[in-house]
Formats: sequence, structure tokens, C-alpha cells
Amino acid sequence: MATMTMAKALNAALADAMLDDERVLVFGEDVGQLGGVFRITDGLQARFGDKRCFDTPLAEAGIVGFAVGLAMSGLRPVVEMQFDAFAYPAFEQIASHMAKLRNRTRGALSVPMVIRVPYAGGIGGVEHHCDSSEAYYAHTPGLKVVTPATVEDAYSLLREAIADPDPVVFLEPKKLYFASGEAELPARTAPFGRAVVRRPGTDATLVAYGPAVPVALEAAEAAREDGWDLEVVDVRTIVPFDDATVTASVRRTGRCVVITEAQGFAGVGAEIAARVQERCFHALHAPVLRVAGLDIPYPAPMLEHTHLPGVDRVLDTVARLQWDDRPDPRWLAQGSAA
Amino acid sequence: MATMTMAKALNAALADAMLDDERVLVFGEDVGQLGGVFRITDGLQARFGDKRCFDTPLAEAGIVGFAVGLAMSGLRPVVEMQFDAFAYPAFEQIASHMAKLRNRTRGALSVPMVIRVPYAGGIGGVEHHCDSSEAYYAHTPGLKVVTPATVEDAYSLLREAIADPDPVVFLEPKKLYFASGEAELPARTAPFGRAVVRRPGTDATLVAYGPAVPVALEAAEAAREDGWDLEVVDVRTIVPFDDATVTASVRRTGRCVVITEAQGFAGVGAEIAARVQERCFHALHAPVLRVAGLDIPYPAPMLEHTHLPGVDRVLDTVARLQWDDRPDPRWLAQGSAA
Amino acid sequence: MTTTPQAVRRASPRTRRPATPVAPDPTAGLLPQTAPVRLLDPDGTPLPPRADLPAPPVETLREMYRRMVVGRRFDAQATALTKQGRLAVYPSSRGQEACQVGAVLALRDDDWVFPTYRESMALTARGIDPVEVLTLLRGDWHCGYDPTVVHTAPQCTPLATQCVHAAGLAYGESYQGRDTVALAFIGDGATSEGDFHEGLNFAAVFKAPVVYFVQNNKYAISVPLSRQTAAPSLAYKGVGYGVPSEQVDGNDPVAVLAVLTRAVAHARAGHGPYLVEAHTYRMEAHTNADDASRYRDPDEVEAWRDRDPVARLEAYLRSRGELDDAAVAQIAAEAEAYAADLRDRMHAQPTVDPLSLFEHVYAEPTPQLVEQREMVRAELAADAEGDA
Amino acid sequence: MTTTPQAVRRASPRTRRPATPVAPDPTAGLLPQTAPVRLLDPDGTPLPPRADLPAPPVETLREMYRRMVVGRRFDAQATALTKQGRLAVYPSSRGQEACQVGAVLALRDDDWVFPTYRESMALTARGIDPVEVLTLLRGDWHCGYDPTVVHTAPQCTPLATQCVHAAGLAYGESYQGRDTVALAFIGDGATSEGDFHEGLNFAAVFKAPVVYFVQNNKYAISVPLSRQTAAPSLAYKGVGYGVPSEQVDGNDPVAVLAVLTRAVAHARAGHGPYLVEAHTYRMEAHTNADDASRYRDPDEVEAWRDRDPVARLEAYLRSRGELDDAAVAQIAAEAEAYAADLRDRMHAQPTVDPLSLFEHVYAEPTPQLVEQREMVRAELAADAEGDA
Ligand SMILES: Cc1ncc(C[n+]2csc(CCOP(=O)(O)OP(=O)(O)O)c2C)c(N)n1
Ligand SMILES: Cc1ncc(C[n+]2csc(CCOP(=O)(O)OP(=O)(O)O)c2C)c(N)n1
Ligand SMILES: [Mg+2]
Ligand SMILES: [Mg+2]
Repeated sequence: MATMTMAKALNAALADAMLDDERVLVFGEDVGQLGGVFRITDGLQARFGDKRCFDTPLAEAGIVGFAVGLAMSGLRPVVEMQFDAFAYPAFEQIASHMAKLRNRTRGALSVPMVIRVPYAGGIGGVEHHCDSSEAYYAHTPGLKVVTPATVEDAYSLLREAIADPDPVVFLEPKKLYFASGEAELPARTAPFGRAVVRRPGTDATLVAYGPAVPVALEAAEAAREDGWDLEVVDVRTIVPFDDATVTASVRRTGRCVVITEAQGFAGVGAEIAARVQERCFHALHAPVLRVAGLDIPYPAPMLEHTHLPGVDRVLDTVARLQWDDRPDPRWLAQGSAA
Repeated sequence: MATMTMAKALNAALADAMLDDERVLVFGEDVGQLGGVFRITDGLQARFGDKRCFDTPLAEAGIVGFAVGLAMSGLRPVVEMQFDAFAYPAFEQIASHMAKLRNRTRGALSVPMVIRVPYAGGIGGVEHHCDSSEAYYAHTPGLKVVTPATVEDAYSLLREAIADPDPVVFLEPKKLYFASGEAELPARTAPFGRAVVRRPGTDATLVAYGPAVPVALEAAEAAREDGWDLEVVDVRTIVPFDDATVTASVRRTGRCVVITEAQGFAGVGAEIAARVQERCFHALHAPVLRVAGLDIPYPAPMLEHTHLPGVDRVLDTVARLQWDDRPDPRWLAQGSAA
Repeated sequence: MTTTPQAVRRASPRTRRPATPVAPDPTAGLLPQTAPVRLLDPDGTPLPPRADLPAPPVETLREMYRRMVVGRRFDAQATALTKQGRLAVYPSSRGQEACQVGAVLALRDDDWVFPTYRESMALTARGIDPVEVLTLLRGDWHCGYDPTVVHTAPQCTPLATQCVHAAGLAYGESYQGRDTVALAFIGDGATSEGDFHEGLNFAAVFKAPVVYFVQNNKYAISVPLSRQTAAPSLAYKGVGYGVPSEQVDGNDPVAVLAVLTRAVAHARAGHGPYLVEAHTYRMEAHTNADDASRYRDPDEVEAWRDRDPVARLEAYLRSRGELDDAAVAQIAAEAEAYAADLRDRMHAQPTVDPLSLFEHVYAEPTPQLVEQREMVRAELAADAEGDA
Repeated sequence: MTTTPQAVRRASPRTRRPATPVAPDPTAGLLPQTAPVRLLDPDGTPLPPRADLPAPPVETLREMYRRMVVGRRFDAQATALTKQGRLAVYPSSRGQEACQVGAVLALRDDDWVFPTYRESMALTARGIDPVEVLTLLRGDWHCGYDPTVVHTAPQCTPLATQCVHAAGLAYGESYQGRDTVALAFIGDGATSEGDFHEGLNFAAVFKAPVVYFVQNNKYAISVPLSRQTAAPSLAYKGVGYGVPSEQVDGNDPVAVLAVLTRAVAHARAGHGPYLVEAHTYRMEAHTNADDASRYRDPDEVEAWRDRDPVARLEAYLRSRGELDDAAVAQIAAEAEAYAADLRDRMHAQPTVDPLSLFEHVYAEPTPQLVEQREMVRAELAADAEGDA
């Protein structure tokens, strides 16, 4: 086992995929000589030449549409969006073409391509650089949506994404890029569609993915002081979703909190909460609660800590899981006012 | 009371708004002389002149961005996207500018504008003409998201939207355009943020909006045969959401099914289900269930009836609301396999 | 623009201050001619031959005539099928036959076409089964043909998006050592979309072998060209990308074929993309569901009848002795047979298995889709029981 | 392009076939000159005056010099503030002073500016409080000034999106009878975005009074111009929209001001938009966080030092007797004072109320936001208790 950053593991995954498969092309804005603003493509152009790793004109719809065309010609494009909100110009290409081409042609044209998106916040970035955009993709049938929380998963899931026959939106939590972890490369953790229990526990399940996973783990650690033994499930692939692992955990613990960094309203956290209560209703001692970003545009750096779900907010929420089996006064009050 | 179509009511709302407020401009693709492909802007150019109702170049980002600029200059643009999926090219302008400009400038610049989107299916339209795109907007803080289900609401909510100080995505259910209803214009039903009980009932609550409301009402009618007395709540404004009306209903009935035409995964239906169980947990006799479109790209016309949530699927789901208080075997089987 | 009797090169002498050195013209080879290229007069009389634009071989023109006649008959049949309820909707390309067929004849079979909804005629002219071409509009699936077999992308509805795909595919083909060319069709209205800009620019920067072929039929549904652009003409957009451009009389079959042949050769030779604007006219409404009388003058339509591309090519070929009454009759009969066959085959109501909805969303259905498939399967079984 | 000693008009005589009528040139007035307009040599020596481009009044040039010197000092101070941790990030516009200040001087106070993140210097030159300009980069809020007061949109990060806003605002102003002009700044890289295309096109079709001002500083972060476009130069994009265009030496303050003044006058007179491309150079890295040594040669940067716009204008004004050592020293002192004041004021750590997060999402917070505000309020109260 070696210690390395997620950035390094992602870089290695790209390099190994390029080595293994000549059809893999890596392109986007500043990914060539610069190696990307986060250096995820560092050295790839030098190593594989500027036909396999190259800069494009500055146009995201163009990048994604160009990749769709390349995939049609039999290549395997892996493109980078420089930041989350800068993928929005490509939304039509993503939703109407990349996601649908296989379906439109009854499988005749597949689009094996990957869009890498550095996403979410916690890095003090200015506006438009810290959006949590996973729900937009997860809500679009035809896309697979994946996000690693550990160094090993970063490598493994990115290799999986590049090898996958379907288009994948690969979300890289920016704040974890330079966090170090143990990994032995080439790591292969699990195929798509497998969540993992990152920490076993008996009293309640925290479900999280991407940047929220370390928060969940930290909260679980802190909760021991309060006498709670919390289980943490890392979703890993949002689409396809691993109901089996999540529901098995919640059935065991009887309580569940879903943690996402994204604004909560109509987010992936809502989907998880809805699924869990659908499937575990009789095992639940309390409603499935959510801890999410506030329903506001991502704030300026000096206020991001208030926006982001932190350990305290998670613990406050765990405390509301009706340990004494009384209804939550917070909702009761509101309901009776109606 | 007169009988009229929703299309006519929307047309009247635009005309009355233009009459009342000189700052209101209506523009988009084919909205001028043609009166829009659904004729919602019929006659406006003839009546108000081609400076107040006009065609633009064929470019949706351009239309929305132009409207943002016009709103900055003090006008009140009301733009039409020709079909749901053709608003995707404007996604960046919607998410990064229209939704955020007030926030970015601490309220100095407001963007009182309306994007009208004919949305959802059921009209036998070819691909890209029938998307249910409400979740993309509802998940974007800063936008209000509204969708009428009745002729009166169509008029009233559109007037409200045009008068609102915030940017509004106004979703018009295509399949209801030419359905007739009773209305006395100028109708004013309710301000934003008020759901309404369309049909009282005691046994379970069906929560729906837009194109799903008639389905819910029909299902409630049919359910009488099965001995169920179902309440139907029409959400009307997805953002801001009326928790009070919805939770009050579910607390009364103890059971809830959320019906949306959109693909279910990470949709607005998930949000409603998550909220309802959070807020009504102790009143619930069964999990909140969802009936949604399938998680597939909107199908070709000949298969759309299989995709769309219909009365039978709603009733099947109501039947699963654990009337005998036994767990749903469907989910149990799956959970134990894990 | 089409009133100038003969295409001319840009010619106005620019005022030049004396004593400044003459810089090479950076626009050389990039700007279109100031009037659309024309090789036949509207009545079919040939104009003087041009050294820079070899006339297409006459056998090709005869074949072009044949496909245009069959294409027009196909188009009429498709419109008729909407009236009989066999097609949900049909966007006619009547009047655009020279463009639709010219593009196909300028390409090899292994070249790729990126069509819009308007190109049904081009696709049938390419030899794709008309029933497969009309699948989208009949409504049994989104695309009826296998793009990899016929080298034709699905007909594209989201406007201009195919411009970028064409750039990517063309670059990908050349990257893999193939000399394939891609031709992307696009309408005048769609040139206003950002994707047109991004497609041209990517193609130019990567020297992708793509021909962008704008059929400027003067309307985007109801919106006239004057609301799309203030440019002298759409072909003037090329220079801003460093892409050589030409405009052509889109109702002159000989000129269309000549200009497109040159454009394809340019692309195939590795010189990068080429932009061609054809001035033509949509003779019918936008689709059968549209009411063109709301926004355009019947006189305008009438005026364009005199520039009919089929009659024009017929007159030309007759005048050259390449076509006679017998040949015309034989081609007309072929067209009738084609239409009759199509009508018969479209008569059968297709059956589509509802469970196929769950295929092809992903290579393998997700667990979520498997669950939903089981739900639908149960519903279908219950329905069948109820029916029995 | 900047090596041609004197701007010249496009001049290559095109081969014309005899006996064809001469059509009027449809590009007349739309194409830029073949080389960037230059009015001063790099060493400040004036070039022969031009009839078509009146030289700006000398008082304006003196004022321009003053603002360029202050602007450069401001820019250096902002970079220093990043090192002191007072700013999260800063994109320098060193080297682009002629463009930043020229644009501001070509406008009236009630004209609107649509800046990008690069335009901090332009905004301070416009008289906006530098602390308000730097709010975005310090991180207490997204925009520190009130756009309606200073007629300046928030600095725009999503590239090219402001091009469309500028068209809308400018059209809206003229619609309401005001003769306001909007000037949208944009970089070379951002011209590749679809919104640049759509913005120019909307402005042209609606004859909106906008000047699109491309600062072609040769890089988009690390990506050189050759990867953005194959066009002869970015100014050649105008003709495709019917928009008159010009290119100018962006390090020649006199030429920049003259060309922009003409462009603004064109727009204000109701003739619609105008596209100006200024050839300049980003002397620093993209931002302080960027490492330009990874992608560009120091020699290239050195070469551009010789074309420094501030020194050039100073030399010119001195040669005309409009500036002497005392004046230069006085302006330098003013710049120092400006920077010192900024440094002092940026020293204070701003406090931002967390509850302000819930304001300005909507005119009134939604019930959902009210709930969330109560949650945060409770958290803050608990924290305060914990601290106490
Ligand atoms: C992105 C997008 N916006 C809007 C539409 C709706 N629409 C379909 S056809 C059409 C007009 C297209 O005009 P043009 O490009 O000139 O092509 P033509 O129909 O004349 O062949 C419009 C607005 C669409 N299909 N895609
Ligand atoms: C839509 C979008 N895509 C990507 C980015 C990330 N980005 C910020 S600056 C920049 C380069 C811009 O270059 P240019 O337009 O030449 O302006 P300059 O920075 O040189 O002034 C990039 C790619 C962005 N801000 N917006
Ligand atoms: Mg057209
Ligand atoms: Mg630049």
C-alpha cells in the first residue's frame, strides 16, 4: 500500500486506461500541456502525444458533442469539464444526445464516453466553481453517474467508467483531490452499482457519497461520544443505485440519515430518502432524515462553511431520529398550523 | 363561468398582462405572426405590435440571456421555449444567470422574467418534444417553478408569474392545452406557494401536479369502486412548495401516493415523498409510494401509454399501501437478498 | 441574391491609401462569391462553363434527375400518409430536391451523413429503406435504420447539435486513418444556435473533413431569414472560422452538385471543413401540421414554382439529348412503384413490444429498470387476463 | 499580424471574369482591416494621422495615461494581496492597460459595461471602489458593487454568457428611448463559446447598441489562440453576423481609444453592434494560482515587454510636451496613495452575517428557506453558547 492523493490516483487511472486501450482519447480545456487546472491530466500529453491528450477550443457543448461524434467513430473519449457549473453549456448535448443515442438507435450506436466533472465545494472557490450538479445527471435516464470518496475508488471507478459501454458522468469531489489515502494501484474495488459499508454500526445508517462521505465518517466517529454507533454507507454509483446494500443496512439499524452536499430540494438525497422509506418502512423507527446543502446558490467562500453539511449538523439530525419514539416537534408544529 | 381551453386562458393571461403593464414583452421562436406552435401567443403581435411580441433568432440560450439583459434594463420579458427539451441549450443561462443574478448582487439586480415551457407528453410527440423537465429547474435555487392543471389556474398562475419579482419557470402541460374547463376571466385563484385539495377524501392522499392531476382525479374516481375514498392534492407551485397543505392532508388520511409524469429517479416526486415521510412519519400507515414515468428516455408515440403513469398504475400502487398493515412483499424479498 | 444573373467574385476595388505595403488578403479562399453560384438558368439553359468548377458528368446528372423524381414522389407519398393517419407528422422537402439529392450524390456510400428531420428525401435517395426512414415519424421508435450500416446518423431534431457530432465523427475517422467525409445538413434557422458555431469551430481547428451544408429555405417554421441574421448571406459565416465557404443556387441541380463535389473533395483531401449555403425554398408548410398561410404570401410561393429544380434539370437534360419522353415516363413509373410499395408497407400497423422500452437505455438494464420492467410485465399480464 | 508597420485596407485585387456585372461588395464596411489599426509605433512615435479615424483629444490621452498608471499599480497591489492571503485569487490584467482603460474612456458614465473576471482594472478605472471590485475575489460576496448605480454588470465568470445579456440590456435601453451603449468585454478563448455567437447575432438582428470588445491576449489560461480558431483573426467573425468589425493593436493606447470611440459612436447612432478585436498580451499568469511557465516561453513574454502600453503612451505624451517628469511623478504618487489606501482597507477582515445567506435568493424567502434559516439560527445560537 502506498499513500497518495486522489488527484494522483485519477491521473494514474487515465494513464493506465490510455496504455491499455489505444482508443482512449483525453481532451478538454487546458488538459494538454498544463495538465488541467487540478493537474489530473498531468504528463499525459508528454507521455501519449498531443493526438491522444489535447486541448480543445473553449466550448463545452462543443467538447461533449465532439466526443459523441468520436465515440460514434469507435473511439473512447474521456473529457474534462473544468468546473461543475461550466458543464451547463453542454447540458443539451449531455441530456439529448450522449444520454439517448443508444436508446434512439435501439442499441446500434453506443456512446462509451466519460465526462469528468470536478464538482462540489469546500475549497473556497468563487461562484460557479462549486456547484453540486449530480442531480441533473442522475435524473437523466441513459447516464451512469459515479462519484468516488476514496483514493482507491477514484482509480477503480474511473477505470470502470472508461471501460463501461455506456456514457458516464464521473464526478470528482474537488475538496478530496488532495486528500491522501492508502491505495495499491492498479486498484479494483467494485463494479458499478455496488455501494459499500465504510463503517459498520448498529444504531443508525448514514448514507452519503462523494464529498459527504468523510463528513459522515467523522460524524460517526464523533457520535460515539454521544453513545451512538453509526453505520456509514458510501453509495459510490448514484446510477445505477445499490438498493440492496442500502436497504439491508437500514433494516439492520432501523434509522437513516442521508447526507449530501448538494442543495436538498429535489436532489439525489431526496431520491435516497424516498427509496429507503419505500423499502424499509416497517423497519424504521423514525423518518429518514436528510442533511443537505441549503437551498441557495452556492455561497461566497466566507460563508461556505454555513452552507455545507458539517459534523454538527449531521449529529443534530441524528439526535432527531426519535430515539425516545416521540414525534419530531419541529414537523408537528408546522403540520398542525396547516 | 365560461368554458374554454387552457390554451385560450394562457393567451388571455398574456394579453391582459401586456395590457396592464407596458413593460411586458413576449418573444421567442414563432410567437409573432404564427402565434406560437401551440397558438398560445395568437393575436398578440397583431394587437400589441411587433415591438411587444416578436420572433427571435433560433437560439434558446440567446433568448433567455437576451431576456436577462432586458430584465436588467427594467422590462418584464416573458419568453417561450418551443418544447421542453429545446430549453436545454439555455440551461446555463437559466441556472447560472437567471436563477442567481438577484443573489449575486445582494438584491440589487432582480430578474423578473418568465420562461414558458410547454412540457411533458401524452400528445404522441416525437423524441425531444415530451420531456418532463421540472426537476432540473426545481433543483436550482433562485427559480420559482409553477405548473397549472386547470384552466383557471393557468390564467391565474401565469398572471402571478409575470407579476412576480423573481424569475419563474412556467411549465404548461401540453396534453392539457386543448382540454376545456370552466373559468371566469380574469380568474385569480391563489398566490404562489399554495397547493389545493382538488378532491377531498379520507383514505389516502394522492399528490400530483400539472399533467398528473387529471390522472389522479380519474384514479380517485375509479377507486370508489374499490372502496377507497382518495383525496387529491394539486401542488401547483413546485417551488415554493406548500408543505402545510400536503402534510395536513396526509396526516388526515395516513397514506400517500405521489404521482408525477416525469421519470422518477431524483425527480420532484422523490422530493415530495421524502418531505411527506419526514413530516408525517407518525401518521403514516404505509410508506409514501410514488407513481412516476419509467426511468427511460421518453419513448416513441406508440409506446408512450406504457411509460405514462395511468389510472391502473395509480390504483395498483394505492393497493400496495398496506391496508392490512402487512409489509410489502415486493420490497421485503429484495431486501433480504442483500 | 438570386436575382444576379451570373455568379461573380467579390470585386469592389477597396480604397487603398498609397505607400502602404500590400498585405496578402487574409480572406483569400474563405469568402463566398458575392452571388450564389449558378450553372443553369431557371429554365434549364446552361450558363457558360467555369474553369474553377468542373461540371458534373452527365451520367451523374441523369442519376440525379432520377433520384429527384423518385424523391419528390416519395415526399408526396409521405405527406399523403399523414392524411391517412399512418404518419404522425411529416416535414416535406418539396422544392429542396436538388439539395437533398445533390448532397447524397456528392458523397461515397461510406461517407457519413448527419441529417435533420427535413432530410427524409436525402435518406431515401441514399438508398435507406423508406419505411426505416419514416419510423421516427410513424412513431414506433426514434430511429428506424442502423446508423452504422447506412453511415447516417439518426435524423436530428435538436437543432444544430449534429454539427458538433459531425466534426467529432469526421475527426475520429481521419484519426483512425480512414478518408471518410461527413456532411452535416442544417437549416437557415439553426445557424443561429450556438452549436452551429461550436461545430464549425471544432471542425476548423481540428481540420475535420466535414461539409456543412446549409439549406437556406428562407424560413424557420414561420420565422423569415431576416430575423435569423443580418449577415450579407449565411455563407459569410465561414471566414470567421477560417472555413472556405460558397453559396449556390439551391434550385440549380448542376450547381449544387458541382459545389458540393468540390467541397467534399476539399474535405477529403485533408484541407478541413467547408461551408456551403444553398439558396432554396420550402414549397410546403413546415410540416403537415403547420399552417403556412399564417405567415407567408402565396405569391412568394408561386414565384418559387418557376424555379423548380426538377423541371430545370429535366429541361437541361432534354436539351442535351440525355432524356426523352420514354426515359421520363420510365422514371415516373419507377417513382410510382416506389410510392405504391411504400404505401402498402406503411399500411401494416407495426407492433412494438412494450418491454422493449427497457432495452437500450443502458447496455444492460440497471436493477431499477429491471424492477420497472417487472412491474410493466405484471401489468401486461393482468391486462391480458382482463381481456381474456 | 502586429508586424505590419501600418494598418492597411484589404487590398488584394480579386481575379474577376470579364463581362460579368460588378455586384456591390456585400462585405463593405463589415470586414476589419487586414492588419491591426495602429496609431503609435511601439516606441511611442506617432504614425501618420488617418482621415477615417480621428485621433482622441490630448486631454483624454493624458487622462488615459493617468488611469493606466493607477490601474497598473492597483493591479500589482491586488496581486500582492493574494500573497498576503487577503484575496483568494486574482487574475491580473497587466499588459492590457490600454484596453482596460480605453474601453472605459470611450464610454459615458451611464453606458453599461459587461466585464469578465479579468476586468478589475477597467472597473476601478470606471471609478468603482476597488474594495467593492475585489469583493468577489476576497470572498465575502459574489459582487461587491451595485450594478444599477455604476452601470456595470457583475464580473462574469461563465465565459461569453455576458455577450447575450449585453445585447438584451442594450436593446432594452434603446427600446425605452435611452441612448445608452453597452460594452461587453470578452477574451479570445471565450469567443469559441456558443453564447458569443448568439450574443452577436441577437445584437445584430435587433440592432442593439453594443460594442463587443475582444481582448485577444493570446491565451485562454494555457490554451494558445491557435487552438481557439483557424480564422485569419477574431475580428473576421463580425461579417458572419453583418456586424462591422475592426482589429486594433491593443497595446497602442491611442489606437484603442480611437477605434473604440468610433465603435461606440456607431452603436449610439443606432447602427447596431460593432466588434473590436484588440491584439494584446497577458503579461502575468492566468491568475496568481496559475503557473504560466508550464505552457509558455519566457522569451515570448519578454518580447511583449517592448510593446508596453504605459511606456508607449508616456513616450508619446512626453514627445508632444504633454507630460513631464513632475507630472509623471505626481501621477505615480497618486497611484501609490491609491494602492496604499486599498491595502489598508483590505486589511480589515470583513464580517459577513451567515443569516444573510437566506436573503436575496428570492425577493422573499420561501417557507423552505425560512425553515433552513431557523435551523442555522439555532446552530449559531448553540455555537455561541458553546463558545461562552
Ligand atoms: C434546439 C431546438 N430548438 C427549437 C426547435 C423547434 N423547431 C423545430 S424545426 C424549427 C425551425 C428550423 O428551421 P431551419 O433550421 O431553417 O430548418 P428547416 O425546418 O427550415 O429545414 C424549430 C424552431 C428544435 N427542434 N430544436
Ligand atoms: C463556460 C466556462 N467554461 C470554462 C471556464 C473556466 N475558465 C475560466 S477563465 C478561462 C480561460 C478564458 O480565456 P479567455 O477567454 O481568453 O480570457 P482571458 O482569461 O485570457 O482574459 C477558462 C477556461 C469558465 N469560466 N466558463
Ligand atoms: Mg429553414
Ligand atoms: Mg485570453
